[in-house]
This record gives sequence, structure tokens and C-alpha cells, in this order.
Amino acid sequence: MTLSAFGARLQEDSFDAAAEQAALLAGRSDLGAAVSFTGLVRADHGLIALTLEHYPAMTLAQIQAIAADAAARWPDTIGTIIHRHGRLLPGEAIVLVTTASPHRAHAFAAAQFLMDWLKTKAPFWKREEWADGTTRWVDAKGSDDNAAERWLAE
Amino acid sequence: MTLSAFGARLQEDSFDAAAEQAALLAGRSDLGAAVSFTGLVRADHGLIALTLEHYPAMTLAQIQAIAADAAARWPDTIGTIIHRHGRLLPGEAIVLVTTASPHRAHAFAAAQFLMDWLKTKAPFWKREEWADGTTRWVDAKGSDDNAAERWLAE
Amino acid sequence: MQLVYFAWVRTRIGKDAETLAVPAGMMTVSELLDWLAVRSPGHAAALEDRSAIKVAVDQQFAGPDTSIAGASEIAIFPPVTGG
Amino acid sequence: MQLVYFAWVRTRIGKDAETLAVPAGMMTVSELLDWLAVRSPGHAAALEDRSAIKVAVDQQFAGPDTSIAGASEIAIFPPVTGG
Repeated sequence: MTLSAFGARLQEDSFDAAAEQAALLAGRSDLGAAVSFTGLVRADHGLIALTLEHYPAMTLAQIQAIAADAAARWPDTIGTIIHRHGRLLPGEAIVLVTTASPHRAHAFAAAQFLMDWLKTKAPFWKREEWADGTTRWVDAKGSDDNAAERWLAE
Repeated sequence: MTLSAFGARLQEDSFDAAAEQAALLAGRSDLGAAVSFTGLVRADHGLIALTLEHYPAMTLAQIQAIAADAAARWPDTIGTIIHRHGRLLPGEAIVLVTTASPHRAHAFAAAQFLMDWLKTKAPFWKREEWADGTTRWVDAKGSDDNAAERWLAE
Repeated sequence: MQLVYFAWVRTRIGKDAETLAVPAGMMTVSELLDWLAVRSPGHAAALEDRSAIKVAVDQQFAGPDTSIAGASEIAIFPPVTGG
Repeated sequence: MQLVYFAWVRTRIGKDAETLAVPAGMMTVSELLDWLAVRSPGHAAALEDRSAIKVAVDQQFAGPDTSIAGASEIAIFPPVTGG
């Protein structure tokens, strides 16, 4: 259980999910299961762009705290978390969580845990730009709170 | 609910997980969540190779039946399943399940469901070759049966 | 005390940060929000629906009863929508 | 009837397939396995632990009581270990 078992980065640039997974797997020989989650800007009709605002003084520390929690829950599992900010176009990737473990169930669970908590505890806000000139802040979803809270009972 | 929502392939050659995911995502504009699972030959000390034997008359049909079940459970979700056979070296990928959905929970669940059932219902058998010249058939794991059976109650 | 605003809290208030001298004796997040809400129509609009407001005190998520005593930076924002 | 064998069932029996004329009146997977087990020491070794044996009748997973009447191909193998 170390912070470094799950690395976290915050960046404006795009990422290469395959390269991140390869780098993760290169570190250990006992890994039989690798899971990746990629969150994407949906290519909804009329959506021009999605801008992610965040709270620079808090964001990375908050992601690292979530990562440390995952490391404590699944000590045999490693991972990388990359969250982008700034203006993204439809189809672009927003977030990557890639995990690897000797056990398939752990790799899946850690990835889901990280995503559920990133959705509810990482200080990002999405603003949509539409073709008609309007902008709209995306509403938080109750389903995300529920997804995160189910981990509290375990 | 169609068979084609989850494509399935059986091959000896390696695959490019990133290209498979990109091809999957190219088909639809409403996808905000993409999950990939890759199963790997563990680089255990002394392991020379892993050979996957299978039952050619049954394998692909069986994978397609599992895929059809997933398509019925998660109608908004699409995916690709690639399972390799033949002789693989440590670190090589054995299986890929990549899914995409408007909903993160569906992309995760469909990928886990497919893996749980591939592990217990697809007619493959792994034989290990060790540096001391011995070979060994891999034993089935009770945990895989349990993982698959939890879906029956849902 | 430094106050920082994000997303539609920021756009409604019309600034991303302000430094304010909060009255002595103001103890909690809830009291701070009540005091801020009457500073301008923008503050009022931003803080109107208190159930949609989240607060972090010195970069830690806080509740309405969290103490603000000695805090350097209070962030006020809507529920997060990253990931 | 075509019998096909995989993994250590195949290596213990020493062949990957054989065509056998099964006796008339043999109705179930379980009866077939009992009959096969006494054909040779290899068959006996392969089928010794019946709890470790899986069977597919015409490419469909079968249980001990599954009918083999009219079947073209019966596959016998250990629990699967793919994925």
C-alpha cells in the first residue's frame, strides 16, 4: 500500500492509453489482468466542445487521495490515472484509468472504484458549447453519487 | 439485441487493443464510456510458454452465444471479443474484451460478464511449458465458477 | 480570507476569487454562505439553492457545520462533474 | 459416433479422436463414460475422476443425464481454462 502503486496525472494534452497500459505492465511480471477505462466526450449532435474547469490547488491532491484509498483496498493492484482539463472536442478522451493485477476481479474493481470516486470527489466541472451559441454547465448525476456510495458499505 | 452488437473473433495472431477500441468507438456517437480487459500470460519465473488448445467446432459459436447474452442484458452497449489460441510467450495477450456504452456502469458490467463467462464456458485449455522441461495443464479455478454464477441470480 | 469560485458559482458571482474580511465570530461554512449571499445580486443568485452548493475549506471538502476558523482559502462550487 | 478429446483427457487416452460404435440402448452421457472407461488403461486414467470431466454433445455442454441418442459428436475434456 503505497501512493506510488497508482500514479496520477493532470494534463491538458491528450494521452495514449495503450502506451500508459504498456508502461504499467512493464513494471511487474505477475500481472495477468489489465483493465482500462476511457471516458470520452460524446459526439452529441450540435455539441461543439466540452471545457473542463478544475480547482488547481486541490485537484491533483484529491485524485492522489482517491488513488491511495484504492491502493489500500487492492494491495496487489497497480494503476495509472490521467485526467485532462481545458477545452476538448467531441470524441476526445477526458479521463483514463488503467489498472493491472494478478487477479481479474481486483483490476476491474479498482478501475470502477477510481472512476466512481473521480466522478464525485475530484473538483472538475464540465461546460458544454453548442452549435446554437449557447453554453451549459453539465449537471451532476445522482447515479454517480449512488455508484460511489456503494463502496462505503464494503 | 443483436449478435452483431458484440463481435467475436478467434485467432492465433496477436491483436492491437487500441485499434480494436477505436474501431468500436467509430461506429456510434453516443458513447461516453469505453472499457477494455486484456488477459495476459504471466511472466512467472521459469515459464517458457503457454499453449491454448481449443475445440474448433464449438469455440466461436460458444463465444458468440455468450456475446448474445451480453447484448440482451445491455442493449445500449457494444463490444469486441478476441480470443487467441496456439502457443503464446510470457507477457503476450491472450484475450481482449473491449466494450463501449453511453453508461459507464454498463461498459464495466458487460466486460466483466463476458470475461466471467469466457473463463467458464469457452472451450479452451492452457498448457504451461516450464524451463525444467516439464509441461502442466492449468487447473480450473473455483473462483472463476463463482464469478460466473453471480450473474445467474441477477 | 480568500474565497474562490468555480463553474456557475463563478459565473453568477462574476469573479473567480475575492479576498474578504469576514466578521469576527463567524464560525461555520453555513454562516459564511448566509453572509455572502446578501453581498450582491450575483452572490444571491449563486447561493440561492444551498443544496446545489459544495464547499472546500483549505482544499478539503466541508459540510455546512464545518468550522472556518483559521482557514486561508474557502472554495465554493456546484457538485463536481469530472471523470 | 465420433468421440473427440481435449487437454489431459486427450493426452491420457493418447488420441484426439476416435469413431466408435456404441452399444444399442446406451442412453446417457454417464453410461457412455462408464463404457469408455474400461476400454483401455488410458481411457480409465482419463475418466478416473468423473468430477473433473466435462462433456459436450454435438457442441453443447451436457450433464451426466443428457441423452446421447442420435448424437454425431461427443467431446470429453477437463474443466475449461481459457480467458
